[in-house]
Amino acid sequence: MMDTTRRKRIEIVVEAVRAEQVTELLDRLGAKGWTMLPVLSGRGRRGLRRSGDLSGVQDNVLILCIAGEAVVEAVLGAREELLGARPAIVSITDCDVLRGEHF
Amino acid sequence: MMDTTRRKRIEIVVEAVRAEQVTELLDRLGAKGWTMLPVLSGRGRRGLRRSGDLSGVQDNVLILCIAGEAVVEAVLGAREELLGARPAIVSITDCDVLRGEHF
Amino acid sequence: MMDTTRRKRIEIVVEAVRAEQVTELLDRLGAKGWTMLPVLSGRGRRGLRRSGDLSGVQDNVLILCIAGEAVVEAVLGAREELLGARPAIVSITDCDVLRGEHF
Amino acid sequence: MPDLNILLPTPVLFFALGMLAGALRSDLAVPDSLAKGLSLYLMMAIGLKGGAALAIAGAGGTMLPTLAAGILLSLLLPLPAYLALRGPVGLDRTTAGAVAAHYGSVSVVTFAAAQGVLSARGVSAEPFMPAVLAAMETPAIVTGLLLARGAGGAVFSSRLLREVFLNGSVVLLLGSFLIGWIGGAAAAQQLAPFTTQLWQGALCFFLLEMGLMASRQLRAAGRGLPPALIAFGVLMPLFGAACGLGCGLLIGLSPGGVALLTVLSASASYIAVPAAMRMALPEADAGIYVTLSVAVTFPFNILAGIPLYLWLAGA
Amino acid sequence: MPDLNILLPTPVLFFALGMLAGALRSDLAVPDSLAKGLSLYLMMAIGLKGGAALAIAGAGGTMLPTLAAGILLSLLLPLPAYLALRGPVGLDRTTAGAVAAHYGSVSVVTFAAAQGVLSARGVSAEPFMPAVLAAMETPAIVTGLLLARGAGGAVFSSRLLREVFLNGSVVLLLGSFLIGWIGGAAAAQQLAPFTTQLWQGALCFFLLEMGLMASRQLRAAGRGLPPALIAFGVLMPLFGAACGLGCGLLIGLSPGGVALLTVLSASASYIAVPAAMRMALPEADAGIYVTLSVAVTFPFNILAGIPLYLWLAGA
Amino acid sequence: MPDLNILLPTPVLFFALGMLAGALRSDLAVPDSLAKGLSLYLMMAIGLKGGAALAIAGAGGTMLPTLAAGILLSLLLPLPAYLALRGPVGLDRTTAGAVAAHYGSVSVVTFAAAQGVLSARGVSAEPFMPAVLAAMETPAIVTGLLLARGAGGAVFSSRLLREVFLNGSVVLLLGSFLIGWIGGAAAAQQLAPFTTQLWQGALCFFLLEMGLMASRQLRAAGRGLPPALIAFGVLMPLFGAACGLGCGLLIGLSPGGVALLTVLSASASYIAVPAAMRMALPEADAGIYVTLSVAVTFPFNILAGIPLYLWLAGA
Ligand SMILES: Nc1ncnc2c1ncn2[C@@H]1O[C@H](COP(=O)(O)O)[C@@H](O)[C@H]1O
Ligand SMILES: Nc1ncnc2c1ncn2[C@@H]1O[C@H](COP(=O)(O)O)[C@@H](O)[C@H]1O
Ligand SMILES: Nc1ncnc2c1ncn2[C@@H]1O[C@H](COP(=O)(O)O)[C@@H](O)[C@H]1O
Ligand code: NA
Ligand code: NA
Ligand code: NA
Repeated sequence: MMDTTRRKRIEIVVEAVRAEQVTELLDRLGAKGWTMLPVLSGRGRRGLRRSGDLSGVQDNVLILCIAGEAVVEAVLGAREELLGARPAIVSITDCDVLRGEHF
Repeated sequence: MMDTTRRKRIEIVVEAVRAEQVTELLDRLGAKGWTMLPVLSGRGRRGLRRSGDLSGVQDNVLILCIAGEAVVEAVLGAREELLGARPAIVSITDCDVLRGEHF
Repeated sequence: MMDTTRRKRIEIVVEAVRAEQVTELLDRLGAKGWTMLPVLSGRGRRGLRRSGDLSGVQDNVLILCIAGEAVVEAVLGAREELLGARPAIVSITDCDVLRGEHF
Repeated sequence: MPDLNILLPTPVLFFALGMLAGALRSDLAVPDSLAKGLSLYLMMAIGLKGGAALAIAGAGGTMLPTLAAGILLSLLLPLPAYLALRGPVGLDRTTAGAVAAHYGSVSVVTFAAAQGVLSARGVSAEPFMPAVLAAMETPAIVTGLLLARGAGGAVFSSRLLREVFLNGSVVLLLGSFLIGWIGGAAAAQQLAPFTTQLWQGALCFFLLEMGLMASRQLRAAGRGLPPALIAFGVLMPLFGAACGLGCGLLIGLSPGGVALLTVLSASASYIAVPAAMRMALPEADAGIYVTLSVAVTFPFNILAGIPLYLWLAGA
Repeated sequence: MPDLNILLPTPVLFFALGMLAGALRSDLAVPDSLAKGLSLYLMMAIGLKGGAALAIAGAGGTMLPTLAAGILLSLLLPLPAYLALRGPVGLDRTTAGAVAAHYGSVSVVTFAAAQGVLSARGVSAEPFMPAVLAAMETPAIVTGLLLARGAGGAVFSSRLLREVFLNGSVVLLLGSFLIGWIGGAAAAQQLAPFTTQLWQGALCFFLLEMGLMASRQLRAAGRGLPPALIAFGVLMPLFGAACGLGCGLLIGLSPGGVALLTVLSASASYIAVPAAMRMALPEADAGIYVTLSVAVTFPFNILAGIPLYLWLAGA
Repeated sequence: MPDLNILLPTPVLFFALGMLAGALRSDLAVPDSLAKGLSLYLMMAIGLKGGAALAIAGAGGTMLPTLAAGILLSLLLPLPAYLALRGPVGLDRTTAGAVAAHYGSVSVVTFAAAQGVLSARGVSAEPFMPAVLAAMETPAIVTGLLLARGAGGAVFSSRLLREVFLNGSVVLLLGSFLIGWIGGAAAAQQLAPFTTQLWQGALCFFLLEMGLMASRQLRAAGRGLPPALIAFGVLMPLFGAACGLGCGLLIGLSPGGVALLTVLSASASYIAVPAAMRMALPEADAGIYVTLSVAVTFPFNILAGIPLYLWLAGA
C-alpha cells in the first residue's frame, strides 16, 4: 500500500484503577502515544466484570498503542510489571499506518 | 516475538439488545472470555443507528473475543445463530497474545 | 477459514468535532458502513486529550470501517482531507469477515 | 399573561424549542444518561403522586371499570391499527404487527404533559389514573405479536415474557404507585418537593430533549417515511382518542379523568414496546416504529392532540 | 397511614423495589452517571446540613469524645472482623484484611437512610455526626492493610496515601461540612431547598439504584458466596452495632446520636474502601468484598438493621 | 455568621474545594454528563427567570442601549486582546485570533455566580440581563476569525455559521428567555422551585466540578503555559471589566445591572467559543485557549474578580 508504514497495534484490557500505571509505563517505554476506550463489561478467568459500580473497582478500559518493534519488545519485556497477577489481557497485531514517522 | 502465542481476535458489532445472546453463545462455544465496548453510532445496510434513545433499540455494542482456532471455527459454524437476518458484522484478525494459556 | 472473505479494517482516531466530516468522507468514498466508538482519553504529539470538558473540544472518537481494497486505496488517496494538520491517526489491518458481500 | 400561558404551556414550548433547534441542526444536546434519568424521575413521581392520592381519596366505584377499559383499549386498539397498516399503508405483516402494538400501548411523557396542563388549569382527575397508565403499557404487546406471528407456535419465550411483564417502566410505575399508596398522606407531604415542586421544571427539561430526539429521528429517517405512514401517525391517535373518550364518558369519569383516558388511548409507546419488539420480532423494521412513534405521533399529540383532547373532554 | 409509613419508610421501599426488580431480572436500570451524581449529592447535603447545624447549635462537650470514639471504632473493628474471616470463614490473609477494612469503615447511604428515618420521626441528633461519618471512613484502611501485609516493609505508597486521605468521599464530606459551617444559618436557609427538601426524593432514587446494584452483585457472584461468608456479612454488623451503641451510651449522646453512631459502626464501606483495596492489595479478591458489602451487609442494614439499631438506641 | 457568608459565598467555596481537591490529586470527580446537565440547567433557569422578569417589569428605556453595548463590547474587546497576544505575549496569528474571541464572548457560570452573590445580598438587576448575556456570546467569534484569517476569502462556511448562530448555549438561553417571557408571572411562579429554589444548590454542585476541571486543565497544560499568557489571563478580564463598567454607568443601569455588565465583559467563554474555534481554526492551539479560559481567567473571576467588580459597581 502506498505511503503506509508497518507498525504494531498493542491492545490491552486492564482494570480502570490501574490504567494510569499502564499509560505511564507505555510513556516510559518510549511509546509516542496511546488511546484509552471505555469498556462496558467483560468476562475472563476472574468471572464477570460489569462497569459502573460506585467504587469503580469493576471498571475495565481498553488501551490501544500503535508503536514500532522496539517499543513492542520493551512492552513484552515489561510483562511482569504490566500483568503481574492482575486481571488483564494483551494482544499484538500487525498494521499499516499513515504518517508512520509519528509512531 | 518472544513469549507470545498466536491467537485470533473476533470482533462483533451487534445490537445492544442482543449482546447478551452473543456473549452466551461465545461462552457456550468455549471462549475463555470476552470484552464489551460501547458504540456511539454506526452506519450499515440498515442506515444510521445512533445510540442513546430511550428504548435503547438503536444502541450497538462491540464485542471482542480473543480465542484459539477451535473456538473461531465453532463461531463460524454458528454464523446463523450469530447473525441471522440481524444487523451485525463479524471480523477476524490474527494476533499475538501474552499468557497464551489463558485464551 | 470457511465462508470468510478477506477485507481491511481501517481504524481512525480523530477529534469528535471532526468525526462527522470523516464519516461523510467514508460515505463519499464508497464505504458500506462504519462504527463510531467513544474515547476516554489519549496522548499523541499534541499532548494529553481528556474527554468530557464542557466545550467538547478535547473529545476523541474511534471510527472503525471495514472495507475492500478499492475503498482503502481511496481513503489513502484522500489522506490530506482526512488528516490535514489535524490530530488524528489511521491504521489499517487485514481481517476476514463473515457476509463479505456487505463490505 | 395567564391566557397565553394556558394556550402555550411552558413544557410544550420547550418541546417546540427542541424540535426547532434540531431542525436547524443546532448542536444543542441533552446527555443520554440525563434523559434516561429524567424519564425515571417522571415515572417515580407519577406513581408516587397517584398512589398517595388513592390512599387519601379512596378508589371510588370507577377504578375497576377504568382499569378494565384501559386493558381492553390496549388489547384492541392494535387491531384497527394493523388493518390500516396492512391495507392502505402497505407494510409487511411483521412490521405492521410491531407498529400496531405501539399504538395500543401508551406514552408516559404524553400523559405527564397532559397532567401538567390539567394541573396548571386547576383541573383534577381520578387518583388512580397512573395505575391505568401502567396497566395499558403491555397488553398491546400480546396483540401485536399475535398479529405478526399468528397464534400457532411458541409466541412467547421466557425472555420475552420477562421483557413484557417486568419491563422497567411498568415495574417502576407500579412499584412507585404501590409505595405512594403505602406511604399515604405523610409520605406524600415529605416527598412533595421532589414529586410536585420539581415536576414542571423536570418536564420542561425532558420535553426539550424529546424535541431534539424527534428531530434527530426525523433526520435519520430521511426520505424513508412515506406519506401514508405519516398520515397513519396522525390519524391513528385521533381514532384512539375517540375510543378513549367514549370509554371515559361511558364510565362516567370526571372531565380530568376522561381527558387522561383519551390522552392515553391516543398516545403511542416509545420505550417499553420498541424494546419488546426488537427482541420478539427482529425482522420488523425498527426504523419505522421508532420514527413513527417518536417523531410523528408524539409531537402531534404534544402540540395539537392534548389541547384537542382536553377540549373534547371538557377539561 | 402514618404508622405504616414509619414502619416502612418510603426510601426503604424503593430499595426493596430495586432488589425485587433485579431479582426478577427486570430491565429497570439507573444510568451509572446518575447514581454517581446522586451519591455526590448525598454527601454534599449531609456535609452542608451538619456543618450549618454545628455553626448554629455549637459543638457541646460531646463532639471530641464522639470523634475519638468513631476513629477508634474504625481502627479497631477490623480486628475482630479479621479473626472471624481467617478462622471460621477461612479466607486467605490478604482478602481477609481487605474485607476487614470495609467493616471498620462506613457507608454514607446507610447513614443517610437512618437520618431519613430519624427526621421522619422527628428525632434530632447531634449536628456533628456527619463529621464523625467522615472521620470513620479511612482509619480502617490502615488497620486492614497492616493485617493483610504485616507491619514490615513499605505499607503505604504515596499513591495509596493519596487514595486514603484524599479519597473523593472524604474530601467532599469534610469540605461540605466546613463550607456549611462557614455559611452558617444564612447559607443553610438559602440551600434548604437543595439540601433538605430534595433529600427524601433523592434518597428514594438512590436506594432504588442500590437495590438494583445489590441484586446485580448477587447474581454476578452466583454460587461464589459460601454460607459462612454470608453469615459474617450479617453478624459482623450486629457486632459493630453493639460496639457503637456502647460507645454512644458511654459518651452520653442523645438517642438520635446514639442511633447514628450505632448505624455507622454497623455499616460497611462500598465506595472508599474497595477503591483503596483494589490499589493496595491487588491480590485480594475484589469479588468477595464488593459483593459482601453491597449485596449482603447493605441490604441487611437497610431492611432489618436500621429499625433494630434505632429501637435499641431508643430513637 | 452573615458577614462571612457574604464575603465567602457558598458556591465560591465549592469552587475552591474543587480546585483544592484537584490540586491535591484527590479522585473526587463529577460525571461528565452531570456537568453538562447542570450547565444546561443553569442556562434554562437564567433564561426563564430573565424572560419572566421582563414580562412582569417591562423593558424600560435601558434595554436596547444595553443590548447594543453588549454586542459592541463582544465585537470590539477581541481587538485589544489580539494586540496584546501578538505583541507582548507573542502568539502566532491564528492562535491569537482564537484566544481573542474567547475574551469578547462571555461565561454563563461566571454570570450565574455573580447573580447568586447579588441575590444573596438582596441586590436586584435589570431583568433583561440574560438577553445581554446571550447577545454577547457570539459576535466575538466574527472578530476573532477576521483577525486570524483576514477579511479576504470565505471566512464563514455554512457549517461554521450554524456553529456560531445556532450554538447550543445561545439557542437554549434565548429560547428559555422567550419562553419565560411568554409564560410571564404565572409560569414563573409554577417554575420557581426549579429555577429559583434549586438554583444555589445546583450552582454549588457545578462550581465544584468547574474547580476540579480547572485543576485538571492546569495539570494537563503542565509547563505549557508561559507567564506572559497567565498575566494576560488576569489582566484582560480587568481591562474588559473597565470597559463594561464604563458602558453600564454611561447607560445609567442600576448598580446590579452595572455589576452584571462588568462581569460579562470581564468573563471569557469556555463552551461556545472553543467549539467554534476548533471547527474554524484547526491550526490554532486548543490547549492554549481552553486552559487560559478555564484554568486562569475563570478562577480569577470567581475568586477575586466578582467581589471587585461588584464593589466597583456599588452593588
Ligand atoms: N479471551 C478474551 N477475549 C477478550 N477479552 C478478554 C478475554 N479474556 C479476558 N478478557 C478481558 O480481560 C479482563 C480480565 O480478564 P482476566 O484476567 O482473565 O479476568 C476481562 O474482564 C475481560 O474484559
Ligand atoms: N463496513 C462496516 N464497517 C464497520 N462497521 C460496520 C460496517 N457495516 C456495518 N457496520 C456496523 O454494523 C452495524 C449493523 O450493520 P448492518 O447490519 O449493515 O445494518 C452498523 O450499525 C454499524 O455499526
Ligand atoms: N501511537 C499512538 N497509539 C495510539 N493512539 C495514538 C497514538 N498517537 C496518537 N494517538 C491518538 O491520536 C490522538 C491524536 O494524536 P496526535 O495527532 O499525535 O496528537 C491522540 O489524542 C491519541 O488518542
Ligand atoms: Na395508545
Ligand atoms: Na463500620
Ligand atoms: Na468578555
